[in-house]
Amino acid sequence: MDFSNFLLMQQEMSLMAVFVILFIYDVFCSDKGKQWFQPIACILFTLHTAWGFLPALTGEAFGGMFVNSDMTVIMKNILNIATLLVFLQVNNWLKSHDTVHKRGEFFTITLVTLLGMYLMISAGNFMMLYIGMETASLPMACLAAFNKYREKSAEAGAKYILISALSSGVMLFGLSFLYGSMGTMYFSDMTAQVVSEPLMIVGFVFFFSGLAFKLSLVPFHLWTADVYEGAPTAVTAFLSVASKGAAAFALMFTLYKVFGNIEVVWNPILWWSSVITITAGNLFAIRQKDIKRFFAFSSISQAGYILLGIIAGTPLGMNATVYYVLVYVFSNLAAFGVISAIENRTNGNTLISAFNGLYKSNPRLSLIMMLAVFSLGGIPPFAGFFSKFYIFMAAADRGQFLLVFIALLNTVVSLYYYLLIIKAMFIKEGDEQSVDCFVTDGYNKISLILCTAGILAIGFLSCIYEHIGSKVDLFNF
Amino acid sequence: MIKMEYYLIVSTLMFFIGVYGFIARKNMLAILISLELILNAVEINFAVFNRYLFPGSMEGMFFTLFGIAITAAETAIAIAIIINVYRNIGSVNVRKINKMKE
Amino acid sequence: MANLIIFICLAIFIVIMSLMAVTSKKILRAATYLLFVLIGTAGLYLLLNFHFLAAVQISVYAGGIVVLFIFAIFLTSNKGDMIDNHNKKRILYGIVAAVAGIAITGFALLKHRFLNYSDNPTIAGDQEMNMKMIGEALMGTEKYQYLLPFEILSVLLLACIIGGILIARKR
Amino acid sequence: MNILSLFVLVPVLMILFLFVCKSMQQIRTVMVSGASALMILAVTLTVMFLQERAVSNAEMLFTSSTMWYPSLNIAYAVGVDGISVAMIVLSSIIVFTGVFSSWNMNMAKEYFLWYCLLSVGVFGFFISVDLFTMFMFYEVALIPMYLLIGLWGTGRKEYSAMKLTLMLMGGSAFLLIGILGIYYGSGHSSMNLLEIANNLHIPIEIQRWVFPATFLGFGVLGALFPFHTWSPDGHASAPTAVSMLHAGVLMKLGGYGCFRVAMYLMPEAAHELGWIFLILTGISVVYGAFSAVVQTDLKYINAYSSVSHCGLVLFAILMMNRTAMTGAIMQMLSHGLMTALFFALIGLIYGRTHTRDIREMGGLMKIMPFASVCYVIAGLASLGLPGLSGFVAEMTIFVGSFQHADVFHRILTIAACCSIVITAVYILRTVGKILYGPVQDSHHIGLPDASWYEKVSAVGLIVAITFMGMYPSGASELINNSLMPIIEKLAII
Amino acid sequence: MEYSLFILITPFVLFLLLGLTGHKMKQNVAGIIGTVGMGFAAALSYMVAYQYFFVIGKTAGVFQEMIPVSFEWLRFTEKLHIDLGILLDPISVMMLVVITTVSLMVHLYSLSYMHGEKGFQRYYSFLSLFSFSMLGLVVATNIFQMYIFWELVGVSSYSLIGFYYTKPSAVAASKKAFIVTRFADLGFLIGILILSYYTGTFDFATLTANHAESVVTSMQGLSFMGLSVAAWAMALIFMGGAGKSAMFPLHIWLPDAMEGPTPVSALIHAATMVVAGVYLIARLFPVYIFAAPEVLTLIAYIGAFTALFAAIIAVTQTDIKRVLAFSTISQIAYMMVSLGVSGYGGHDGLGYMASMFHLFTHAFFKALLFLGAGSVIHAVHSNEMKDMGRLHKFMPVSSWTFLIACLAIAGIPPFSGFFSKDEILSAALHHDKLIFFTMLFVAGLTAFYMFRLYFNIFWGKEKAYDSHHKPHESPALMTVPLIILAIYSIFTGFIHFPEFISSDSTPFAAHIEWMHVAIPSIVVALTGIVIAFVLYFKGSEKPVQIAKSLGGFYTATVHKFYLDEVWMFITQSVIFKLICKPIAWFDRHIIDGAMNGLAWTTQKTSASVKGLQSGQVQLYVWVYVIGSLLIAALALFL
Repeated sequence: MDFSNFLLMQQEMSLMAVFVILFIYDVFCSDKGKQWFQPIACILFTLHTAWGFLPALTGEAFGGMFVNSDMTVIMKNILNIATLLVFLQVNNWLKSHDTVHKRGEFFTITLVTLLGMYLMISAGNFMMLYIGMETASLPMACLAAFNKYREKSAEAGAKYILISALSSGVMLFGLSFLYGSMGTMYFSDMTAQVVSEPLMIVGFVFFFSGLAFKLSLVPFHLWTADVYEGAPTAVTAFLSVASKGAAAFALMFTLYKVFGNIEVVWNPILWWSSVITITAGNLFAIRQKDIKRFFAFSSISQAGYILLGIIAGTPLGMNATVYYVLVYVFSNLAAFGVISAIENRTNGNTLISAFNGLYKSNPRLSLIMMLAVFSLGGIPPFAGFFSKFYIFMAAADRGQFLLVFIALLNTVVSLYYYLLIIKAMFIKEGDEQSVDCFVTDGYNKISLILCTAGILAIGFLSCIYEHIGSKVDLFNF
Repeated sequence: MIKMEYYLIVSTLMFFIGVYGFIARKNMLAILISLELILNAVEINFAVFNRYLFPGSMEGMFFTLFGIAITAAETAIAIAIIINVYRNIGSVNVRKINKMKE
Repeated sequence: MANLIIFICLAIFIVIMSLMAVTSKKILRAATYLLFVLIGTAGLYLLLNFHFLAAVQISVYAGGIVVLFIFAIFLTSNKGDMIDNHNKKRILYGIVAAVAGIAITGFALLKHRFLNYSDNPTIAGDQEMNMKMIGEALMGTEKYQYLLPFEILSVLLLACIIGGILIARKR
Repeated sequence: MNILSLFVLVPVLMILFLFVCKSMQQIRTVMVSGASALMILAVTLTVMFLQERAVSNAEMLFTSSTMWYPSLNIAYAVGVDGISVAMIVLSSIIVFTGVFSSWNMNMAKEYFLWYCLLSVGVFGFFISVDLFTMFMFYEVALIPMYLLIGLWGTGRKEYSAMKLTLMLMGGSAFLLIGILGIYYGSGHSSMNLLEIANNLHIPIEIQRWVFPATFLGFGVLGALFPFHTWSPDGHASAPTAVSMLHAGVLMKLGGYGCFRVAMYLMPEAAHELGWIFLILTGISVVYGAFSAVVQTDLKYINAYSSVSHCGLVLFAILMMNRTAMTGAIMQMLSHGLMTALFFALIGLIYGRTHTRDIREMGGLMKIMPFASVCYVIAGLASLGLPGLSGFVAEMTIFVGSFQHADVFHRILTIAACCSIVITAVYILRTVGKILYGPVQDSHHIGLPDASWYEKVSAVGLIVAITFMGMYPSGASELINNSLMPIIEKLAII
Repeated sequence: MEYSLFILITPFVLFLLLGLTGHKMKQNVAGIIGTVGMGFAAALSYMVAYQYFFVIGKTAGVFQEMIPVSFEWLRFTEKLHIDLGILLDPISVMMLVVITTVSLMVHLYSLSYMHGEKGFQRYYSFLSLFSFSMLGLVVATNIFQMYIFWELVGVSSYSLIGFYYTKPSAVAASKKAFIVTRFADLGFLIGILILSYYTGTFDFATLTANHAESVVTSMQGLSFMGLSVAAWAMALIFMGGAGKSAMFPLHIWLPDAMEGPTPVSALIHAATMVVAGVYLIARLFPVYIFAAPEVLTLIAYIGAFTALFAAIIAVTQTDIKRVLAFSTISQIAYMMVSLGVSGYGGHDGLGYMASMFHLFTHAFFKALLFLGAGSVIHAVHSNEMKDMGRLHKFMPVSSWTFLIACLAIAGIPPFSGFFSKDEILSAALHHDKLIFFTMLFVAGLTAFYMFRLYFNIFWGKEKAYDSHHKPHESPALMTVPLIILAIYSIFTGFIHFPEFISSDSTPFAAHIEWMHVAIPSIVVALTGIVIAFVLYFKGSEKPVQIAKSLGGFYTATVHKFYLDEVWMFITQSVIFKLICKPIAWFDRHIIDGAMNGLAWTTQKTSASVKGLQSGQVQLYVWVYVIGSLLIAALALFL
């Protein structure tokens, strides 16, 4: 036993430390002391996030089961940022009567899911990947059902756990095939052995479906809308960025590291699922009345765009994908920050009509929402434009012009429904259903300010993109 | 001697019987039972492959081992959530959790 | 030869019990059939010389999960739900999915040329898998050793406990 | 700091200042001083450009390039030639006059915020020589349109705003794929236009699909048939200054882009496939004019007229000779100015009569003589009266196009010439209906004539139109000299 | 002679001055400024003419072309550029004189005629604009400069016809005038394009030099649809000229143009602008005769037909200005015919000279006729003959001057019309007998309808005039121009025109062919006058009876042979209803519909797939399983 292996898991360790502190605090603190839970959690997590930016050891641990590289550090940092933003947004919701006594659980469980995501990214072995995924999704089901007295939330939890369990079953089935044909679960050992044989293809497809489920690609996406709608907004936000981001990263790593040999197999699969995902996401999004559900479909189509970067299978593609997820984190969380602020105000009403005339009542919120929506739609000068452009560049680099073109046409459709939100906020007049003027709580404000800054700045600060690009060196595809 | 394929046939059958059950049953607990079949089938696979093809290491066996543990955790949470659903809507009929759609 | 006969019996038993578990109208019976399947599976593990696995299978599955099921069934007992009226359309859907799945995976599995295992001594041999080896593998940090998953699993289980309590407790 | 960057910086500063503005007075001060600053900058730039031109024979002047995304070869690269200078001057004039035309907006702060953002895009587009920044500014210019129309528009504003935005965005989808095609076709080593044009070569197989995509992409904004239908609805619903800016400048982005990107970088394909677009633009020219004849809404008339006139721009660009291209750019200037004037006046009239239906108006000459006279002047400019800008532009186009060696092109030119008659028909019809004759609606009697700020806007534009019409060689030479590089490229093939 | 530039600059400055600041001036001030300015321009023109013809005179027996001013205005290509300049040659100098003279008269006349009208200043500024444009047109050094000013005169004509902009008929007339001429100008433009494409120049001098060598050589052997390209080009250019000069069938705008103030009709629609077409052909005459002689024949026939056609219509019109308008058409057609039958060089170029001669004389007597008619209208406030009669005793000066003009136009010696018309007829006689007899007949008709007009206005039956508003002679400001113009009408015929103007600028001797031409024409003219006298002097019922006996023909003539209706049908029903409307419909429903259809399809698809998202976990799972199996199958088997 060589415990020095754990030194490599710098971020995981610090995350566990935060988890343990919060858990103990939650268990042993009096009810009165718990009102400090939120600031403590936020501060601790901020420290953890900052810690992640420090130089990290890189290399393999546990015999290759765990891999830490500069790239994974960046990815984890992105997830940290996402989680931090989500933590900042939950204060108002957790203070509500239903949830006030279980806010500790929210933070601890979220941290465990985050740990799972770390492991998905850093996995060097399918067992690790599988356990990471389960760690990320089982507690997530609890989070989805967090508002347990709300029917929708309970339903979301049930749907999530059932489908996620089936998905992990199918994925395991696939993994067993892969194991059967190669005799190992270590990425590095598998790389050379992967060939285009029926069993491996079937195994790969089943495995892919597991990640595709988390990434909500068509046809594995059907849970997304229901769960996003039903889950508490903060959880939806977390699901939509962190869970999705981690799945994208994991998919990218496995595809590049393990299945590089059978690109001919996964390339068309990704090609089609990207096209169908973007299109289907858009088509469904058009008709939505509920804003969370709307963002669910929007995030499905965003996942399709992410695939564009993955499909490139080049350092450029990886760079663009990571960058895309980073921008997506800020844009989507800005949107969800606004949604959760409004949801708290309207007592859980998340219909788009609640946003009518928002500009008149809450100009700042509406402006942030607009930034978010424009960024998601890929409108310059906001960050989303840059990330979309680069992801298209990455795909075009591999000659995927047709794919890029289809995606581009879809951006027009997506712009249509994003503009519907803008229309609701700016053009439509408010009525008794819509939200009145209110003040957002301080934590949420911070998160929204951070998101706004991110949306505005990330595109212009080319150093971010270049920094990510400079870390793609370890690319072994 | 038992051929490995025999085991695989059994596990495959069990897996898809589980899939069938998942799709056809109405009671959420019955669905969970089908899920157990699915996971159980997968675990058999790992064990069989390990034993027959790669006896040198114990990867498959450990996969099965951890799989069983995770399955247990999953079942526990699923049951908790199902009970929670039952509390909310007074039923464990899966077709009744369709408040959100379209 | 004896192994084969035992295997065939077990296999038929498992498949039939699985079928019963997913078709039986009474949920409690389904749980019982599941128990039989799980025990049968333990039998398979024994046949494969995974004794430890068989033990875990029985203790965790049969001892833990099925009991959990039975509790849950009683907790959610509701007249209408206990009897599962089958919906013809859903059954058709299920059969289609299952048959297609069996066809495709069966094709892939049977088509595949697995490594030659005829000279594998561990299949027939009855060497007991050494508990020490298992223990070391579980606690080691080298390749083919599983300390990390084990630790993570512990965290996962802790989280599941927190989550389970969170969902299940009354307040 | 490069003088060109100031064109982007000034509107950005205006945006920042607007944020802190409290009263209408302050907003107006910011806008007027900002717009004046832009005008002064534009004039300064012209003077500097002419001086510099005399001593330098570089293709573009005031170039500067700062690497932005080194790994993607994206740079913030600026530079201007005579054509861009002309466009910048046009934009500054229209931005300036637009401010006066929107003197009394409600929610003025927000309105001007978007207005400034639009200006950022427009100026940025014209100064850019990097494909990426060019595209970025292009889209920056498009999006404010949605809110400007949706919020401050009239009529079916939401529908029109949505339609306009989506169609233009659809165009930019083509454009983006075209840009990617150019970048990768030329060996993904540079996004710089000049670099690609001079040192790199795009294989003809790639050009064959990139050229149509790019041309179409910009063409949508240039109201290329059959992708022009956003224009009537969009213009009809837009508030005055937005129509001015949109028809006056934004549609020019299309022509300029076709010219600068599609033709310049892909001359081979332009030769090979130009005829397809030539036919489409030829249709635009005549079709737009015919459609305008039966419209009854002033803005629709003008929008279709823009389709026709902008069609002429693209038409001339595709003729691929120096004179025709000079004409095309001059037509952009001319159309920009006069259509802005038109929209300014239509806004003025609509603001008073609350109708744009020509059947409900009449005899306005008596009621608001100043506005009416301006309208007549705009009309005359539009139908190509010598001495006003339209004439010189159109004649340059016709003469230039007719110099084409191919009979087919010359016949098309003749067909395009026919539009000037139809233009006369609808202009005179409109003028006759609304300005002349007896007063149609007694409520209109006693309506006030243009107020001072509206006069500033109209007079400014008229002066520009007349200046260009009287002294065309200034504009012509400014443009003509800068066409050498592209003409050479086109001629080599 | 650089000062000739001021002939152009003066009216332009006047236009700007009156246009921009006029509304702040008093009416009289504006009028006087305009008139004085025009007088200055006229004086300059006379000076130029004097200097050109008598001081500089001939070099080597030829009047040389002079280009005192010229600068490049807009460069198209190396070879093609629009220059603005002043070209002085016999015809342009002559035109300068004509234009400034008539314009000055009209300015003067209008001071009184338009007095008190709203928009008086505007009127003067437009008059100045017109004068400027017309002067610019005639001195054009190149064809494109001519086109520029051609358009400008079109616009000034438009503005002046529509001067009474509150009157719908005036607005319609101005619109019609502009659009019809614009349509013709399209031909002109295309002609220019073709011509310049082949010859590489716009310059008149280059085009016409050496028997139009540049045109002939550059277009040698080229033909398009069976006609030589040169013929196409020149025919198209003629189309432009025909539009401005109101040749059949593009004449329809001119009668309507009479909606403008009468002095405007005198200046623009009688004396100057309408002859621009003739001037254009004359300008390019060498090109026509050497490169496209067949077009000249066409011109001759169209001219002859128009002359006859217009004269017949003129006989039946009752609006006095319309009579004059048709008369103008007919007379311009004379000039066209004359050009059409002309040869080149020396006496062969008689037609050319005659055309210019007639243009010159016609300008004065037609202006006089219009101004006289204006005087009458001013007096009785009506255009209709039926409202007039016996005015001679009320307004003798008008009557006498009108009579002089009528005699001049009828071609009675020694009035100016006789001389010019006589030359035309003799040119026609030597070229084409059919044309000659047609024109002779038209001469008779001319005499008839002019005297019909004269008798009807000034003689015939006295009408019941309003007792408070008895017709009275116009003030001196109006009669003085009449008298001046009458003097011109009497004496200009004696100018020995061939001395100054000829097709190749070489003077030649022309004499009146008494036997074959002069006597017959005088006889015919007198016949016409006598018939008119018999029918109208006393105001008998005979004309009505004759009209009845003619039946349908008469009605058709009154309705101007229904050409207006035909045009109306073409523009309204064919172009508007059958082209524009369908195009607009197509645009809204098909093109736009397709765009909306895309959106609609997306929406519908969206609506139709929503069922997939059923909310049923089991269906989700089913899709999940089937989806992954499908992907696997596709990956396996494809």
